[in-house]
Amino acid sequence: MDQILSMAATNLLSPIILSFALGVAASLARSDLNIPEAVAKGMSIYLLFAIGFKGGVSVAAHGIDLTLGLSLLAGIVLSAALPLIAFGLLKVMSGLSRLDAAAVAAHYGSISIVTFVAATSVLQSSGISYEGYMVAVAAAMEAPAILSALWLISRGGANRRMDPELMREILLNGSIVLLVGSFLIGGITGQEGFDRISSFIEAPFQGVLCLFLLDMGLVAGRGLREGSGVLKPGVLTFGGIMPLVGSVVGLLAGLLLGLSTGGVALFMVLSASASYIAVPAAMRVALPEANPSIYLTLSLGVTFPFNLTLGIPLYIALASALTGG
Amino acid sequence: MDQILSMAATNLLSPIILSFALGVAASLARSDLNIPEAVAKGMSIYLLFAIGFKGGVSVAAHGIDLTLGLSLLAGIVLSAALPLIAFGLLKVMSGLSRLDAAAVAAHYGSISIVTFVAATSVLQSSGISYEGYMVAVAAAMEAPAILSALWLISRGGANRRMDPELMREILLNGSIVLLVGSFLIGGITGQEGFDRISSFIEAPFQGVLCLFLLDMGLVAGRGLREGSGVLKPGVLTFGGIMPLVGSVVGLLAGLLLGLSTGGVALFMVLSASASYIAVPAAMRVALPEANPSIYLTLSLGVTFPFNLTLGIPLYIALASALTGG
Amino acid sequence: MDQILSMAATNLLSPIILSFALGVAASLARSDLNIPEAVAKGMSIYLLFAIGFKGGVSVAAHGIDLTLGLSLLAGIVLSAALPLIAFGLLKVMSGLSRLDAAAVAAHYGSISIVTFVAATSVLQSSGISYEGYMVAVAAAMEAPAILSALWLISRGGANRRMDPELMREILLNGSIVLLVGSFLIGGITGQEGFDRISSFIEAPFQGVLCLFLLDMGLVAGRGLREGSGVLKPGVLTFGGIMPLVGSVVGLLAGLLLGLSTGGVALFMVLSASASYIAVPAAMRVALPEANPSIYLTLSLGVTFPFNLTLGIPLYIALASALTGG
Amino acid sequence: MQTHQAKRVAIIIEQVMQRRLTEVLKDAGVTGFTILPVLGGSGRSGEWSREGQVTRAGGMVQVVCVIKPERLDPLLEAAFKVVDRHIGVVTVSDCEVLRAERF
Amino acid sequence: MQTHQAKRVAIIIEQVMQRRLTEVLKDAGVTGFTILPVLGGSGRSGEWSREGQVTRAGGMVQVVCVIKPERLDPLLEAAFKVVDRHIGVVTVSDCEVLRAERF
Amino acid sequence: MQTHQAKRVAIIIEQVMQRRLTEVLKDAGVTGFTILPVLGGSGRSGEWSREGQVTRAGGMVQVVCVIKPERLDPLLEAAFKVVDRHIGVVTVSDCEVLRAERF
Ligand SMILES: Nc1ncnc2c1ncn2[C@@H]1O[C@H](COP(=O)(O)O)[C@@H](O)[C@H]1O
Ligand SMILES: Nc1ncnc2c1ncn2[C@@H]1O[C@H](COP(=O)(O)O)[C@@H](O)[C@H]1O
Ligand SMILES: Nc1ncnc2c1ncn2[C@@H]1O[C@H](COP(=O)(O)O)[C@@H](O)[C@H]1O
Ligand code: NA
Ligand code: NA
Ligand code: NA
Repeated sequence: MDQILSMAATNLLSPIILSFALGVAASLARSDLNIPEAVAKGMSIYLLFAIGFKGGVSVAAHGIDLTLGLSLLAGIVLSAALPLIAFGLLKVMSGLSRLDAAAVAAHYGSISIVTFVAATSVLQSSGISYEGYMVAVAAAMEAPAILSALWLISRGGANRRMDPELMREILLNGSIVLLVGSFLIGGITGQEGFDRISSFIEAPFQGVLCLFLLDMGLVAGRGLREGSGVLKPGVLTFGGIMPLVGSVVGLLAGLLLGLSTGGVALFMVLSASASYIAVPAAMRVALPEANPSIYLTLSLGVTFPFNLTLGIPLYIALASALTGG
Repeated sequence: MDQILSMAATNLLSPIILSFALGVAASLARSDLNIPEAVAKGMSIYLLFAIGFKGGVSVAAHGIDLTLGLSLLAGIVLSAALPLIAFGLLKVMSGLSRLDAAAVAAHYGSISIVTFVAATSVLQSSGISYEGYMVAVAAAMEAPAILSALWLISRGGANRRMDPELMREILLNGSIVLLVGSFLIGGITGQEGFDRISSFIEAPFQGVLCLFLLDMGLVAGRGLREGSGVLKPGVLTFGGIMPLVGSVVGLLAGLLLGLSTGGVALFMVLSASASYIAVPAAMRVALPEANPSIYLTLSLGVTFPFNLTLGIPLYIALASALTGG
Repeated sequence: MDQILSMAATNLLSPIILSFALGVAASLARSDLNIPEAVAKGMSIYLLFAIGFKGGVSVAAHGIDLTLGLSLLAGIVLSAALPLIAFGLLKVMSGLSRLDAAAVAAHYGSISIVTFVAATSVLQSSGISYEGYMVAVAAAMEAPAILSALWLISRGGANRRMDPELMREILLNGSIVLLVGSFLIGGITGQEGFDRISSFIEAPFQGVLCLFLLDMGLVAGRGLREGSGVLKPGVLTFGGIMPLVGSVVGLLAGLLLGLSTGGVALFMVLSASASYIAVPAAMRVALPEANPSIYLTLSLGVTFPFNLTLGIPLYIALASALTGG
Repeated sequence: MQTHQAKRVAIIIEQVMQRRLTEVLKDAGVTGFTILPVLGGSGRSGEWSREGQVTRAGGMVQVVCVIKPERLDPLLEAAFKVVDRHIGVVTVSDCEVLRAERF
Repeated sequence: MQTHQAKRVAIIIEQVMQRRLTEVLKDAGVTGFTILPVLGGSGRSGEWSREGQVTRAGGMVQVVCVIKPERLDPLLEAAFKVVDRHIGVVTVSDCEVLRAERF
Repeated sequence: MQTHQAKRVAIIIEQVMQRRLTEVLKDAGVTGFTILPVLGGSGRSGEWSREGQVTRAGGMVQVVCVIKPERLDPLLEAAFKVVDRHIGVVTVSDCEVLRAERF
């Protein structure tokens, strides 16, 4: 417990969390501080490329084993299963319509890559190692949740189009392609490739993450300011409970797979986090009647900060305790 | 004198000044070289974040003392007082209308953060240290000048709205918030935070500054090409004299406060420099009838290059001589 | 031969080529992965600035000699002459109209700076040095080809305006100005300037090049998808043969000038590469009736990948063999 | 100068629907369109802005088609199929064009 | 298809005044608007462009409102209060809209 | 509110031709114009988009002029000289303006 608190405190006072807090504060105070869309996208491309590449290099060093395949499979199953749990919880806890509940549920099955990145950076500064392929697991967990949610809706009798075009868009969305692509590049070029570009993908990484989280804070704060009216207490509570539920499921999966401490922690983080890139876009296409204020505010304004500040240290502490790491 | 000249020569032939000169030349030759707005904004966010953060880290190392508070106070007083001097000078030297004179005066009370950054980089390469909190003084000096200028106008009988909304906008403008915010983050995380992101905020700093000054040169050159007709000789002369007047006032303040050589030099730089971010925006809202070509061309096209090339070495030399530094 | 193959293999599996391949693949698979225009421009500004600056620093170290002047002259002559060869080849090989053939020819006389940059990075990692002023030769070769092409058209009887305004635009286009400007800055500030900003222009260079090539891949892939119908077999073949022809002409020039191995290789690369920045823009102004799909697809979608993957190792191997380097 | 009657249809729609809309327009015989960026806006579904956007769900674009008057109805019907369930605004106005042979 | 008469008001105004303008529009009962970016322009106050802009004073935006004809006058009066002392252009044109129930 | 009849001319043209067009417009007595960005489009010369653009040849912009009706013809003739050989679309529509003294 002490360890959790101290890690949480260190985490809360790290530059990346404080940058996020600065963004939220600026936004709530209605400062005109803002980061141009192109710059935000540029930073996210950088982060995805760097994290994917590093994962690939690490796999090149440690080799491919059965656990890699099983972890990918587990990620896909979790991503598909978590929306069902989330949907059930929402039905019980919130007064959301079937449609809104399904849309929210899709977000919680999928993942937030920035939460993942932040967690890897806490792991790194705590000296805890993790399986390099976890970044591939992250990519694998982006999409299945969307299909689950659409299935939930169609089960409800609604005639939901799941055209092949949408399927293609979901599976080939930019962040998945970049993550998987740079993972493969890292895997192919290995240590030699890493040496050539490490001063690009390692050195400025933490700093770029700070500025990116500043932007996330600005966006989350804006969402909170405008969307706070939309979130009923039941929904709000869900935004804090679901990550915990997800993390427990992820914990079990990680332990069953026999992952390292860091790997288990990252499985928890992935399961606990909620998408804010791939899923909202898919929902706008497939379930346009679902209210985006609800799922975006919940994902970006509630669950993301929760994981970033309290969740990550908690998950790492739990994983450490249970893996004896 | 020799020292000034040699420092001025070194300064003039540094990559950052030459980059600025390249921008001016390209723009005067009507090359289509240009830097996208989003990239320019991205670089300015980077520079503000880095300079604020470093200032905070330095304060964390040296502790807070009374001089910090007094310096902030002095900065606020200077920012409020300098427009009065500028306004007086303009009334004597130029044929500008009351309105245009007040708008110009506001710019000279406020500060140019890029001039400040360029000065810190000259100090650093000359091995002269300075108080880390000077970046907070810079932030404190951004806004008061605007209020002075509006007061000058309202004294003149005009019914100028100073709505609370404008007040909020001025005090919470993006660059102030980012500067103060990153200063606080640096102060909180201290050396440990610095170690985590130093390869982001230190290593590429000078290079980003080069490209940013290239852009400033392009914009200043464009302003000179289009605005040169607007600036009468009296106004032009003001653009070269006011920095000197401001720097002397800053010098006195710095000496009275008992700052280090670098601190005195930076106080001179702040007092000598003219705003090109916060003040023009406020003027467009509050004094829309004032001609922006005059104040922007003067601030960006005359005073900024003057300070960058001649002013900074001169101020540093004076500060060195008078503090025995 | 073995050496060529092994160098080609190393080259093909380098992060920069794989990033390009990722871009092409993503684009052909119609992923929505994309890099904002402002970010792409920002990266190209960075690359031009860095490569120009490094070239200037290297000239400052080695001094100016007669070969520099002769190389510039040779570059200009080559740039002007290659379109004539290209035009002749196109007349024989393709059924393109006079206008389209001239427009394509202009591209092959001019150069692709990214191909040049990629080649310098292969040289560097192979430990082969080259004359720093080759970057100035690259700048000198951008424009003459355009004039040749317009002369070809006017010879054909068409009344083509070559207004002085267009001339100015061509000679002062952003990439030439930035390349020459940063070359001069590097030359003036020399090693001292380099030390100040080397961690900006050296460390992240390879990484930025990766992301830039990712973007080039995305654009090339899109061009191939849309423009593939436009390119008849004859034209396609030209896109693979002309680089070889150009490289042989460049080889002779480099040997005649008595350049180092790296210098000869770069002369080959410049002659073999086709413009995708300056020339297309000039063609849209001067020859709007020429079909941009043809020249852009050929330059970006055929010749650029050809040089990047096979051309560069081949040219370096040939240059090594013939200079005994 | 000689100008010709035409209709200008402007459709403000979510970016995620852009490709679907333009495909449908092409199927309806539209030979040209232009996409304009949108910075932000406000409507029944609330206010939004492109600033610092980190999700791909939020942005909108404006698709503008200039067409011969007789082509208006098929275009509107095609467009309606896409915008129907989605947020967005469709406006039609009269205009005149130079170089009518291009449409 | 069934369309309805409406008015399209386009206001080109400095970015620093954007929030003030949209607040006033909302107060005047406008339920929706769209903000379009502007790259540059020229007028009595000279020429400007967004390229490499380092100051926040210079940019402009275009605010577009589609409204029922009867709402035009209150809108124009509200907008006028904001643009009055400022540079900018206000144009009104006729248009037709699909899905009039949204306005 | 008091409004005045005017014409709104919108010219979609390649970015490389922008300066040439605005110079010609100024020569024809146009006192103001606004440049709007264009993200992409499609026409007889194919489809294009601004995404990740690495060449300076491809982009387009939209130049909008609001003018007094009597100035329309000289403007169109001037514009035509520039767009003639180039791709692009010129549309003219009626509108009303506030503050007519500005035009
Ligand atoms: N009356 C209107 N005039 C102009 N744009 C509108 C209007 N109503 C809605 N919009 C645009 O359409 C988007 C979605 O509108 P809505 O479906 O009402 O939420 C808004 O964000 C605006 O960009
Ligand atoms: N006649 C016009 N047509 C289109 N836009 C205009 C016109 N006049 C002014 N503008 C726009 O409004 C801005 C300010 O105009 P002004 O107040 O005349 O300086 C210009 O920079 C243009 O963007
Ligand atoms: N009918 C149209 N409506 C709107 N924009 C068009 C139309 N036709 C062409 N355009 C625009 O003009 C550009 C060039 O058209 P084109 O000359 O037909 O290739 C296209 O890329 C579009 O941006
Ligand atoms: Na999850
Ligand atoms: Na000052
Ligand atoms: Na060539």
